[in-house]
Amino acid sequence: QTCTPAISDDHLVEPGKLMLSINPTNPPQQYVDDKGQLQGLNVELAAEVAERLCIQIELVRMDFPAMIPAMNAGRIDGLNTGMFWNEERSKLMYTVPYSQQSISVAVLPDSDVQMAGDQDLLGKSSAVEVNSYQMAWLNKFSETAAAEGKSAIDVRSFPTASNVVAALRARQVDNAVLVDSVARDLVGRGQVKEVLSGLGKTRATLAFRDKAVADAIVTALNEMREDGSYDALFEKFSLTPLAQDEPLEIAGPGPAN
Amino acid sequence: MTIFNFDAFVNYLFNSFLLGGVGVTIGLTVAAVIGGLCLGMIIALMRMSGKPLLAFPARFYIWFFRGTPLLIQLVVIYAGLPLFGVKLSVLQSALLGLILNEASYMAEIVRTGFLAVPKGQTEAGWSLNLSRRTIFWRVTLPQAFRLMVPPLGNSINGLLKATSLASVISVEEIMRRSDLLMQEQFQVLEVYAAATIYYLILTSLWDLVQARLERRFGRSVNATTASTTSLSFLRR
Amino acid sequence: MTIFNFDAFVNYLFNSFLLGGVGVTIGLTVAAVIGGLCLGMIIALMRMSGKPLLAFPARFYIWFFRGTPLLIQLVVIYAGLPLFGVKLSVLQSALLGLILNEASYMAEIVRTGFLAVPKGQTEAGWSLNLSRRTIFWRVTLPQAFRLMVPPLGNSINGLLKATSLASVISVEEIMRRSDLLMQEQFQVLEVYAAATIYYLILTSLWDLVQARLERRFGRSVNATTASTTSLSFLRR
Amino acid sequence: MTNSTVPAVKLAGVMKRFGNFAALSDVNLDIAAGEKVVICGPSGSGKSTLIRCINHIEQHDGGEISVNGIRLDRSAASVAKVRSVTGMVFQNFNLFPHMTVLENCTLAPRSTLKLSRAKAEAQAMELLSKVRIGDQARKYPGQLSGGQQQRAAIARSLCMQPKIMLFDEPTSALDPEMVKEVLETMKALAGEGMTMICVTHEMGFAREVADRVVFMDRGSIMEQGRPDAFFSNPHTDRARQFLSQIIH
Amino acid sequence: MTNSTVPAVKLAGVMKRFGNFAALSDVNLDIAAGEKVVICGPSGSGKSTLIRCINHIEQHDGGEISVNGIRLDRSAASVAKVRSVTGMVFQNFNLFPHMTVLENCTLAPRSTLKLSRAKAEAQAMELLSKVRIGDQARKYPGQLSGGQQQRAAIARSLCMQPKIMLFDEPTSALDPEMVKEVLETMKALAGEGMTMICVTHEMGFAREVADRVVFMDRGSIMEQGRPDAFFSNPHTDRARQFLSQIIH
Ligand SMILES: Nc1ncnc2c1ncn2[C@@H]1O[C@H](COP(=O)(O)OP(=O)(O)OP(=O)(O)O)[C@@H](O)[C@H]1O
Ligand SMILES: Nc1ncnc2c1ncn2[C@@H]1O[C@H](COP(=O)(O)OP(=O)(O)OP(=O)(O)O)[C@@H](O)[C@H]1O
Ligand SMILES: [Mg+2]
Ligand SMILES: [Mg+2]
Repeated sequence: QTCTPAISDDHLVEPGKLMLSINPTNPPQQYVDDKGQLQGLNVELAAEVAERLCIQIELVRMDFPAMIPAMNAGRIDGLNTGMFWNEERSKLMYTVPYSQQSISVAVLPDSDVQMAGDQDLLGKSSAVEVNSYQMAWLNKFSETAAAEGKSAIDVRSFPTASNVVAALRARQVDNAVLVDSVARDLVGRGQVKEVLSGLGKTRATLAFRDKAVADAIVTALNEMREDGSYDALFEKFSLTPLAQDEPLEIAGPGPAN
Repeated sequence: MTIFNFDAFVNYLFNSFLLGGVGVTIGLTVAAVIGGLCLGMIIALMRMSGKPLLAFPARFYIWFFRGTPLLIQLVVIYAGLPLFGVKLSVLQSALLGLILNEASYMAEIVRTGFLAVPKGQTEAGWSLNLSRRTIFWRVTLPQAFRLMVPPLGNSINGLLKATSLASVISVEEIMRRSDLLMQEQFQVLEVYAAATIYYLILTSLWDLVQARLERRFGRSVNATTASTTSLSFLRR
Repeated sequence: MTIFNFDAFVNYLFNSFLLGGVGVTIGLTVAAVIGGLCLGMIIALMRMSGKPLLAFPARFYIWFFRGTPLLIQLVVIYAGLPLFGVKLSVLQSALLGLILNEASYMAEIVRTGFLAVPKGQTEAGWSLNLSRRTIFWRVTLPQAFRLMVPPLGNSINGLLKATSLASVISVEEIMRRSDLLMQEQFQVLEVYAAATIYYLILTSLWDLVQARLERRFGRSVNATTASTTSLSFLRR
Repeated sequence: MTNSTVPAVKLAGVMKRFGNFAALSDVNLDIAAGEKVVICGPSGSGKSTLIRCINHIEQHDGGEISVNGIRLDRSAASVAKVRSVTGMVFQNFNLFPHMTVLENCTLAPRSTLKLSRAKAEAQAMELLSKVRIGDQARKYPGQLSGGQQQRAAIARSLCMQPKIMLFDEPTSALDPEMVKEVLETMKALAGEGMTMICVTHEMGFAREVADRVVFMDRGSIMEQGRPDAFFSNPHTDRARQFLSQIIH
Repeated sequence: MTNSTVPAVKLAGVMKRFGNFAALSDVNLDIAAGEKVVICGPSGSGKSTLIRCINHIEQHDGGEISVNGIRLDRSAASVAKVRSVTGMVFQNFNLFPHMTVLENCTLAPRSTLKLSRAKAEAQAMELLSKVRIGDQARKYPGQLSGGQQQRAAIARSLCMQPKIMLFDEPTSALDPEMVKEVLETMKALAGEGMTMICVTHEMGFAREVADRVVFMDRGSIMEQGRPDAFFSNPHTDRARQFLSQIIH
C-alpha cells in the first residue's frame, strides 16, 4: 500500500480499521443480495470513503438496539445504518448528515384510495417499520392530531420493511408508511402504489464516537461532492443527496465531555 | 459518557408506556399458558390413546408446531391466512399463534407427567365404579400434575420472553416497548435494566406460584417419596 | 400478484447464504445444549446438595438467568462486559450467553430427573464400595437421564429457534438470514417457507436422536414400567 | 352349589389372552352368594387375571361371565352394574396418594352414588372405625403403615356397599406383623355373610374362613375342594408340589 | 464370644437419631467371625438402622462401631475399608435397572477393585451359577422374577468378596414360592462359614441357620439367645407378644 491512513490508530477501536455498524434491512440504502453480500448506497459510500481515507472499513452487521452499547463498549467506531438525524442524537455522538429522506404513503396497487394530504392518514391504520424515522414522525403527527381533538392514527409497527409489506398485502392495515426510497423501489416492482410523498423531510446521518474520525469522513465526503461522485452515487440508487446549499459537516454539538 | 445513568433507569422503571407493556406480556403469557395447557392436554391424550387415528395427528401436530419457529407461525397466521380469506386481528393472531405453539410443548410435558402415574390408580378408580371423567380429573390428573410443575416453570419462563416475538405482528410488549423507548436517548442499558427488573418480578411471582403448587400437589406424596428418592449420592 | 411463488421458494431453499445460516444455527444449538447441560448439571447438583452455601447460589443463578431475557443477556455480555475490561468476540459472546441462559433451564430439567431416581440405588452403590464418581456417572445419571430426555427435547427445539436472538449481536443464523434475504424481493412467505423446511429437518433429526435415547435409556426400565404405568384411563 | 338363588359369580368357558399368550383358558366357576372362595396357585397361573376379569378390569376374550345375574357383555351399562356390586382390594392398596383416607373413602360414594358430603363422610367414618383406623381418617396414605393402608383400602371398597368382595393378595406386600391385622379385618367381614373371592397364600386364613379352595395352574383351574381336604390330600401332583413349596 | 480373634462386628453404646427421634439408643453387640446372627423385632424397632449403620449407609451419632477391627471414624478411608469387607442385600434388591445382571455384578469389581473385564466377568459368572441364575446373566433385572432378582443381588455383593454379609429382610418383598429359593441360597452361603447378619422374620431360617437371635424393640436390643431358647422361651413380655403376632 502506498498511501498513509488519514486516521491514526489511537482514534480507532481496532488498529488500522474503521468499524461501522450496519443493519442491512433497508433497501436500497442497505440490504443483502441473495448471496448474503452487503449492497446499497451506504455500502458503496463506505467503500468510496475507505479508498479516499486509505483505511479499511469493516461493516459490522447487527440489530439496532445493540449499536449504541457496542459503540460505548468500544466495539465499533460509528454507525452507518441510515439513521435519521435529530437534536438528541447529535448530543450523543458526532453526527454527519449526508442525505435527505422523506416519507411516502403506499397502498395496494388495486386500491382506489386517494390522499390529498397527511390529514387523510387520520383515523386509518398504518404499518410502519419499528425504530424508524417514519414511525417517530407518524406517532408525533398522530399525537398532535389527537390533542387537537381529531382522530388518531392506528400505528402498527413491524421489525422490517418486509413485514410491513406483508401486513399491507394481507390487508391487515389500510396503508404502509415507508421511507421514500423503499416506497419507490416497491412501486418499481409493482407491489404498491404511492398515494402520498414528500412528508416529514429529514436528513439521514452517519454517527461516530471520535471527532477525528468524523472530521476525516467530512473531508472525504466533501471531496466526493467536489468531484461529483457524491451526486452520482445518489443518482445510481435514486436517492436524494443533501441540497447544494447544505454543508456536509458535523451537525450539532457532539458528546458533552 | 456515563456508563450507567441511574436516574434514567429509575425513570424508565416507572414509565407508564413500559408498564403497559408489562400488562401485554402478562396477558399474552397467561392466555398462552392456559390455552396451551388445555390444547396440549388434549393432544397428549390423543398421542397416548394407543389409537393410531388419534395418535398420528397428535404426533404430527407436535412435530410441526414444535419444529417451526413461533415467529414464522405468527407471520403466517397474521399475514398469510388473510390471503385465504381468514383475517384475524393482531391480538387474535398473537393468541392463536402462541397457543398453537405452546400446546406442542405442553403436550410433551403433560405426557411425561401422565407416564409417571401408576396404572393401579386407574384400576382402583374402575373398581370403585368411578366415571372416566372422575378418574381423569380427580385421580390421575392431580398426580400427573406434580411432575408437570417444574417443566411448566421452564415453559412459563420461556414464554414470558417468547411473547416478544409477537412484535413481528406489531404487538408491543415489554421488549418491543423497551426498543422504542431507547430510540430517544439511546440509554440502552438503562432501559434494559428496567425491563430486566420487570421480568424478574414476573418470574419471581411465578416462583411463588410454583412453590405453592409443588407443596399442594407434592403434599401427600412427599411423605413417602422424600424418603425413597433423594440426591444423597452427593454425600458419602 | 401471486400468493405463493413456488419457484422463488425452491430458489431460497437451495440458497447458499441461507444454508450457511443452518450451519450457524446447528453450531450454536449444539454448543449451547452441551455447555448448558454440563453447567446446568453442576448447578442442579449444587441446588440439591442440601448445603445452603452451595444451594443458595444455585437457586439465585436459576432465578436470575431463567428470569431475564436472553436478548438482554447477550447485549450485556457483548456490550456491557467490555466496560469492565472483558472483551469477548461476537461468537464467544453468543456462546457464553446461550450457555449461561440454557444452563438455568437445564438445571431444572436435571433436578427433575434426579428426583425420580430412588435413594436405594445410591445406597446400593455405597454398599458396593463404589466411588462417589462412579455412583454418579454409572448409576444415578443414566437413570435420571431417562426422564430428562422429553424435556430436553422441548429445550432443544426451543433453542433451535432461540439462537435467532443472537442476531442482536450480529450472529446471522437461519432466521436472521431469512429476514435479510426477504428485503430484496419482499417474498416473505416464500423465504419463511424455506426456513421452515430447514427447521423441520433439524427437529426431525433431533426426534430421531430422541427416539434412540428413549430406547437406549428406557431399554431395561420399560420391561417393568411399561406394565405398571399407563394411560389406560382412556378406555373404560 | 347349595344355594338356589342366582349365583354371585358365574364363569363359563372364560378365555383371556395377552397377545399370543393364554392367561386363562376355559375357566368354569360358580360361586354362590355368601360363599368364601380362596384362589391359590403358582405365580403366573392366572389368579389375578381371573379376579380382574370378574371386575372387568381385564376384558375376557371368550366365554361368559355373569355377576349377580348381570352378564358382562362389553356394554358400559353392564360394566357399571357389575362394578356397582363388586369391590376390589389390590396387593398394593392403590389408595389415592393425594387424598386423605377420608377423601379416598368418600370420592366414589359422592361422585358415583351422588351421596351428600355429610352422608358420605358419616358412612366412611363408620366403616373406618369398623376396620379400626377411625383415628387415621384425616391422614394421607403415605403417613400410614402398610397394614393401615390396606385396611383403608378395604374400607374404601366397603363404602360402595358391594355384595361381592374381590381380594388380590391383600397381605403379600405387608410386613409380617401387619398381615395379622388385615386378616382379622377380612375374617370379620366374612363373618357378616359377604361373598368373598380372595387370592392369597395365607393358608391359615384359608383353613379358617374359606368354604372352598380353588387351585389354578397355567390359566386353568386344576382342582378345588374344601380347605381341609385340599391341604391334607391334594389330588394333583402340581398342587402337591406347590403346597410343599409354600409351607416351609 | 467364643472366638479369640478380632470380632467381625463390635458395637459399643451406639446411638442414632433422626431429628429428635432416637432410632438406636445404646446398642451393644459383638459378633464373632463366622457367626450367623438373625435380628428380629417389630416394625420401626431400628433393625434396618442397625445394620445400615454397620455399613455406614447411616452414620451413627454416638458410640463406637468397629468392623473387622476397623473403627468407623467418619473418615473416607475407614468407610471405604469397612465397605470393602461387608456386603449388603436390600429388601428391594436395588439392582441397577439399566444394566444387565452381569453388568450389575461386574461394575464394582471393575471400577473399585480394578479387575479386568474378563476376570470380573469370569468371577461373576461363577457366582451367578452358584446362586443358580447363570443363564440369566445377560438379562435386565426387570425381566427377572423377584426371587431371581434377589439372588442376582446376592451374587453382586459376593463379587466384592466380602467377609461379612448384611441382609435386610431379603425375602419380604418376594412371592411365597420365591422365598424358598432365596433362603436356600442364603443357607448355602452360611454353610461356607461367612459371617452373616440378617434381619428377617423367617423363623424357619432362623432356627435352622442362626447361631443367635437378637430381638430389638424401640431402638434397643431387648434380649438375645440361641434360636431354640428364644423361640420356645422368650424372657421378655415384648418378645413373647411379638412372637405370637408373627406366627399365625
Ligand atoms: N397386561 C399383561 N400383558 C401381558 N401379559 C400379562 C399381562 N398381565 C398378565 N400377563 C401374563 O399373564 C399370566 C398370568 O398373570 P397373572 O397376573 O394373572 O398371574 P398370577 O397368578 O396373579 O401371578 P402372581 O402370583 O405372580 O400374581 C402371566 O404369565 C403374566 O405374565
Ligand atoms: N431417614 C429417616 N428419617 C427419619 N426417621 C427415620 C429414617 N429412617 C428410619 N427412621 C425411623 O427410625 C425408626 C427405625 O427405623 P428402621 O427402619 O430401622 O426400623 P425397622 O426395625 O427396620 O422397621 P421395619 O421392620 O419396618 O423395616 C422408625 O421409627 C423410622 O420411622
Ligand atoms: Mg397376581
Ligand atoms: Mg427395616
